[in-house]
Amino acid sequence: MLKIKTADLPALYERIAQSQDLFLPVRSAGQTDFALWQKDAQVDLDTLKTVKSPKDVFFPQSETLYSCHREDGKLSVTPEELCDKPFVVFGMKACDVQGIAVLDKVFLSEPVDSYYAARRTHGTIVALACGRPETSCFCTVFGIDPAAPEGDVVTWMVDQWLYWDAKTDKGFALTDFLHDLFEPADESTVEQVKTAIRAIVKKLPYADLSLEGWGAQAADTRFDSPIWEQLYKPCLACGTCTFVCPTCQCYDIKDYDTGSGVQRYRCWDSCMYSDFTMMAHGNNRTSQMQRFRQRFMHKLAYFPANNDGVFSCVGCGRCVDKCPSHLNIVKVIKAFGKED
Amino acid sequence: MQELITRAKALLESGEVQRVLGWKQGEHIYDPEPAFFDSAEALKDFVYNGFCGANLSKYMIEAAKLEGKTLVFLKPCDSYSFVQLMKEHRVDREKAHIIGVGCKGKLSVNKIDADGILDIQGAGYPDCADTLTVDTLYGQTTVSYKDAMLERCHVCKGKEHMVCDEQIGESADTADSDRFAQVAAIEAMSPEEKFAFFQSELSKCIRCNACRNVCPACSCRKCVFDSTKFDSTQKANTTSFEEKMFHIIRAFHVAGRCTDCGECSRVCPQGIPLHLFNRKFIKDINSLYGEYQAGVDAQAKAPLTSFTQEDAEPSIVAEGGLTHA
Amino acid sequence: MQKIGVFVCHCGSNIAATVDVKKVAKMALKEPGVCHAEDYPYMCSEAGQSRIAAAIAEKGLTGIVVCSCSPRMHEATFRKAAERCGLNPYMVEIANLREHCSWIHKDMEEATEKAVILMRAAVAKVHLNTPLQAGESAVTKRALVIGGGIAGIQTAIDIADAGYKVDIVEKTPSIGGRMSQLDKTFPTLDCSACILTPKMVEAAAHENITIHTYSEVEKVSGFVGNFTVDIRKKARMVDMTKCTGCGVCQEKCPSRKTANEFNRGLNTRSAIYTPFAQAIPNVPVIDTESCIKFKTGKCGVCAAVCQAGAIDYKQQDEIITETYGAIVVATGFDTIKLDKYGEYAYGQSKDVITSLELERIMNAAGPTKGHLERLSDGKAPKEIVFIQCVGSRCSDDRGKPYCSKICCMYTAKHAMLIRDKYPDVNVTVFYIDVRTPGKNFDEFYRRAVEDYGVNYVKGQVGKVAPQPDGSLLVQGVDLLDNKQILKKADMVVLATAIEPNPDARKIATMLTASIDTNNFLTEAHPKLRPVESPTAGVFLSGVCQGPKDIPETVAQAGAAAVKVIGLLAKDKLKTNPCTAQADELLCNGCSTCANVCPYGAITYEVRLVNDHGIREERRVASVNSALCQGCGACTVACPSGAMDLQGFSNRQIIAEVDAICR
Amino acid sequence: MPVNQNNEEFRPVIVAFCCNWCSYAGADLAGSSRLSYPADVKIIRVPCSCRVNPMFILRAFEKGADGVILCGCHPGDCHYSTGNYYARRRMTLLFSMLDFIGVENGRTRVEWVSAAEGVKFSETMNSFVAKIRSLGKNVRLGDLRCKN
Repeated sequence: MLKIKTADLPALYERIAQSQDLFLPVRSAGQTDFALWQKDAQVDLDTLKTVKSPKDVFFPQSETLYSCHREDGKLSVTPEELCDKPFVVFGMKACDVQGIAVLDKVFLSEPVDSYYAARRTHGTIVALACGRPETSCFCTVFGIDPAAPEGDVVTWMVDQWLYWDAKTDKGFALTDFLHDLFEPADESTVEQVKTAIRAIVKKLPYADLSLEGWGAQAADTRFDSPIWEQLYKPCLACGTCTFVCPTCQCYDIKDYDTGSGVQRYRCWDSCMYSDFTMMAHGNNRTSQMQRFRQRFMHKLAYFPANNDGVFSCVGCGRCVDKCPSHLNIVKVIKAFGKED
Repeated sequence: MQELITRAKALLESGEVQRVLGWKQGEHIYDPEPAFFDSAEALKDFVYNGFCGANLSKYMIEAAKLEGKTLVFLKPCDSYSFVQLMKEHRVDREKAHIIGVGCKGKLSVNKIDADGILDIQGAGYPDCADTLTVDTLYGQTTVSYKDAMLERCHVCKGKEHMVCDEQIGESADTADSDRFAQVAAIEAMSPEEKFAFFQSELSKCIRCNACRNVCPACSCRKCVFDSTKFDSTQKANTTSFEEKMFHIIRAFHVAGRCTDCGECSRVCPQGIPLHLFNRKFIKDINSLYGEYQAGVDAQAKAPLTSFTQEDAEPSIVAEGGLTHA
Repeated sequence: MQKIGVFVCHCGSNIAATVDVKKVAKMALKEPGVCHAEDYPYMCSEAGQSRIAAAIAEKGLTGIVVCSCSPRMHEATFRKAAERCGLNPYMVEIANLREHCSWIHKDMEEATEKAVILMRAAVAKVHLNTPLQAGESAVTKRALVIGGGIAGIQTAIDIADAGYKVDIVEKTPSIGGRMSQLDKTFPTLDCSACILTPKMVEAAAHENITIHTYSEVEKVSGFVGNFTVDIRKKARMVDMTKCTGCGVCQEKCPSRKTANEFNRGLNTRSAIYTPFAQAIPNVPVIDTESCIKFKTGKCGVCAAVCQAGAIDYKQQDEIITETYGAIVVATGFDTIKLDKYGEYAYGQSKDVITSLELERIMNAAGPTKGHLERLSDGKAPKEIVFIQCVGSRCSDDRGKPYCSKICCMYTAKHAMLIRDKYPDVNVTVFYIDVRTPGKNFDEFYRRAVEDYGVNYVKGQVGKVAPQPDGSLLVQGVDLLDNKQILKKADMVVLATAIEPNPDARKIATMLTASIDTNNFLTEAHPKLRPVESPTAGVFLSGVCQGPKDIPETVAQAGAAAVKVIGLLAKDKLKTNPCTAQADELLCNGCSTCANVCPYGAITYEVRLVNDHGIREERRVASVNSALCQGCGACTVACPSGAMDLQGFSNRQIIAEVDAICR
Repeated sequence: MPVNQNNEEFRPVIVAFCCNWCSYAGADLAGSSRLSYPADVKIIRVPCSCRVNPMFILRAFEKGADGVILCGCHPGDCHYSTGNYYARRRMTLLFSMLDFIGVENGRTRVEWVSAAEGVKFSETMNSFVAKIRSLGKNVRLGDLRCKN
């Protein structure tokens, strides 16, 4: 266990940035999101939840897959170069780290998504334990401990100090690189903090949310429930929940004509959109109820069915905070709970 | 609130209306959701408080396709949107029973700058307090009602309902700032400052389409940005251009139709002040073509579907004739 | 994927001198879908067109791009050529390499580079072209002539003689126009009324001609073959069916102080009046602004003296609505206002007059009964000065930039007539140039100088100063002798510039016909289509198109008539297939498009729509393609892009934009 | 503001939308009168100025245009009676919005050019190109993917 004064963190950022890209929560125009660290960046470790999850460090909202270029009637195809430089993501919370674990199940299973895999190989995750959990948090429901996140390095903020504990080889390597910035620390302080966080978490309004009835079996039992017809009504069919979600992984592949060629890129898509997976004959899911059901059934039934019971919700509560209609996964889970 | 429920029950029970469109109690006081109530029994979850900011007009497009009448509660500012939708033949006035519900300003939970909010006292209707008492996981705090109000309530269009069958509850005109002050402040900037301002705001955009989908004016069956007819179906978030294209065109498409209900800014997950685009057009329209408030009169000629021979030339922009006006 | 052929025209050296046409053709072959490209000296020639035909046949082309002159010139040619080969004519696009490229750029490399881009844009567009079918619309076999001067009368007679109905709408109480105000005509010196009156009578008597005098066109809608026109028949206050034209009312009318418009305000007339003796119809009108009955309610003399009982003070304006297949504009001219020419003392001295006023003075029916006298004191003038180009060929904004064309000849005529009738009167003409192109024109002018001793001075007049003794001091220069001239004159006549009738702009706007900066109506082509307006079905007759003398006017009137007859002889017209179409799946039914449609072509209907399996009743827009003229206003008004324009679709225009910007 | 270092060599991409009835014919007249203007201007023929969708203008900028000009019949002279009046309002608002978000307002222009105004067409294009050259490359409204 090591520690560094929070006042010295800029030196730490600068050191990391000397040799690799550093992504961390940056405040810009009133909102905090993960962004590339730059000298004048306003780093914000106090805001519990960034608007977007840090998933787009590994799975960018848009990324070019390859480019086509036509000259003299001949077509050349240039694949986009894969990420080949190490980088660090600093300040990921427990739920977001678990979000990456969910994405790993999708993108790292065969066939492996090489773009994602390259970023995972080169990225070092420095997780940060939650300081002040929010009303909308319910990560514990999914077995996540916000006081002790997973990650290559785990950190805690205690008073004027950041405690640093490397967990993996990547974490040790990063720690070695930065070693002179740290001083040794006492684990007991961190343990106190963990206890305090866990005490708060217990008091959270959604701490007792029951997932009973969800999981693989829900695919059969809950698909045809009339509750969906009621639940979806306020849904505006926007993609806010999807785009702030740390686990949503659907994307669309499109071509962009740059004038001198075509860039084939992929970008996040939302199953809430009416043009999601649009085909010549129309949509697979013709009504918003179906689209709405899909999103929650996927998180709570289909995904666990295919991934050893792991839910593809991590309880970060972003959708709870951001839905324009105050509709969210908690209300969905509770609505079925009531029915039971 | 009880009065609303009583009236809704009566209308349901008399068969006058088939359903009620209102707001439903959420998990907390600050997260009520728009909801259809089919029975008097269901109305037990009905709620109307300071957090019922959602404009229900747009849901009336779907309601118009249903059998029978729908009772809808519209706040004064929501009623403008309904009139505009009437003008565009998107809602059926005959199939709506409109209760104009009073409003004393709606609240934004985001503006209550507190972590771990559990409950808020003083946000009820009609009894609201000048000061809200906020219980949080980390203790109690207070915030004045005014400071917690949505941006749009500070430029409230007034207490009048533009359309309704009956009215329940008192309203307060909560306007306390100049509707166009923010626009004028940007107009006064240098081009570089303007560009930097919008660049930093729009770069936050995640293309979630919440602003579009909540907007009662953006009620197209299929948005141009989702249609293949314009080759404009980009969803990329790679360059700064697409957000500009999207927000400029969206504002242009609702120019002269936007009632300035402020829903776009309310719902933006990134807190982008999207109303500035619409309000810029409203300001320009007012100064160029005469005062026009969309949603007042369903028969009025809209600014972009009418003209006069003496209209200003587009060169007025380069000549600076539209700034600081 | 289309199979596109690109044909690059040299246009002799017009294009080829500045654009490397071979390179354009070579570059075309690199564009997607282009499977044939060639260049040729004259693509529009028979041989050129047959090369296109051969390529279509051999390569099975589905679309062609012709890189040539403006589509306004030869689009129709190439469309027809394509059609003859079985290719839909709307699969042809033109890249304008001449007017928009080779003629304006000098550097070959630069012009070629641009030509390639224009070619690419056209190829990109044609990729998205779809075959279009022209519809048909019926032709209403009736023509409207706006203006009842010699131009309108001649056009109407010629159309009527061919067997078609014609209506003349004339603003003033009588047909006849400016020509009826003239005394004699050049170069034959025959009496204007003597040759005009028979034409007026012929028009009035013609079974196919209906004359609406004291009437104005109020509103025009529709399109070629099917115009609908509202005509306001102003209240004459005299029943045309009862009036015998005896003239007693005019004699007895106690209100006699109104300026006589026909005599250019040089004398006065009664409140109930016919403008001139030969007026057609010979039915007076009551000028309600001067009439005592209308001003005070007390009078009624005319009604009392009218034995026919034709006076009807309660008459109201009447709007009649007629449909026409063709419209001829013959709105004529007026002289310009001289208030910016203070140096000539017009308006300060009654003896400074315009040439048109001199016509009235010289005319036996005029204010002086045809005696040449000074309007200030009635004395016979001994010294008359004519000043040419007053307001014509003017470089500043006081006058007009163009030559009024008729002034040199009528001044020679005036001078000759005066010298003939009053040999003791000296006549001096100050001129810039004497322009006499025209049959027997120069001979006429030389007679004025050589036989009649008219004193022509090349030079301009700087000032006309009224003198205390009533005479006028004319200060000018003689450019040939290079000396100042100070001349005392009794009368000064200004050859005032002519300008289109002030109503021409209003009429042109109603007809959506274009107008130039001087308010003359624009012809479809200055050389090849001089009597047609660019707006289909609208034709131009007389001075409304540009300054002309009488024979030219009559010739143009006949030409316009031929064009009208050619149109009315058709039973059906092909309509423009480039019309708007609404996509029912995208339409919101909001009516925004209908609000901007100038033709009322968009209506709404509730229709059962199948939207990818979702069947529901929807209110959707429907375009009447016979009414739609293809402006595209609706396409931009439509937020969802449901409304699109065939031939200029959103995707086509975007493809052009992309091709240019890439 | 990024300034183009070599304005001398800067060859802007300029899109000119011209209505078929007046301005396209005006451009033809400029051509037949040999009234030159820079080759940077490329004309797109549209039936009427009211056919021009603001999306076309933004699209041009997206794909690399440095200036966009719209030419139509003079107000009152529209072949379709009213098209240019609608275009005038649309473009005024669009230009105002572009100005509002900090795009240099000289990059867009509307000019009314009749079929008889070849001289005006040529003068307009010369002055517009000069303006765009003075503004330099459009960097505020383009898609970065098109900038290579």
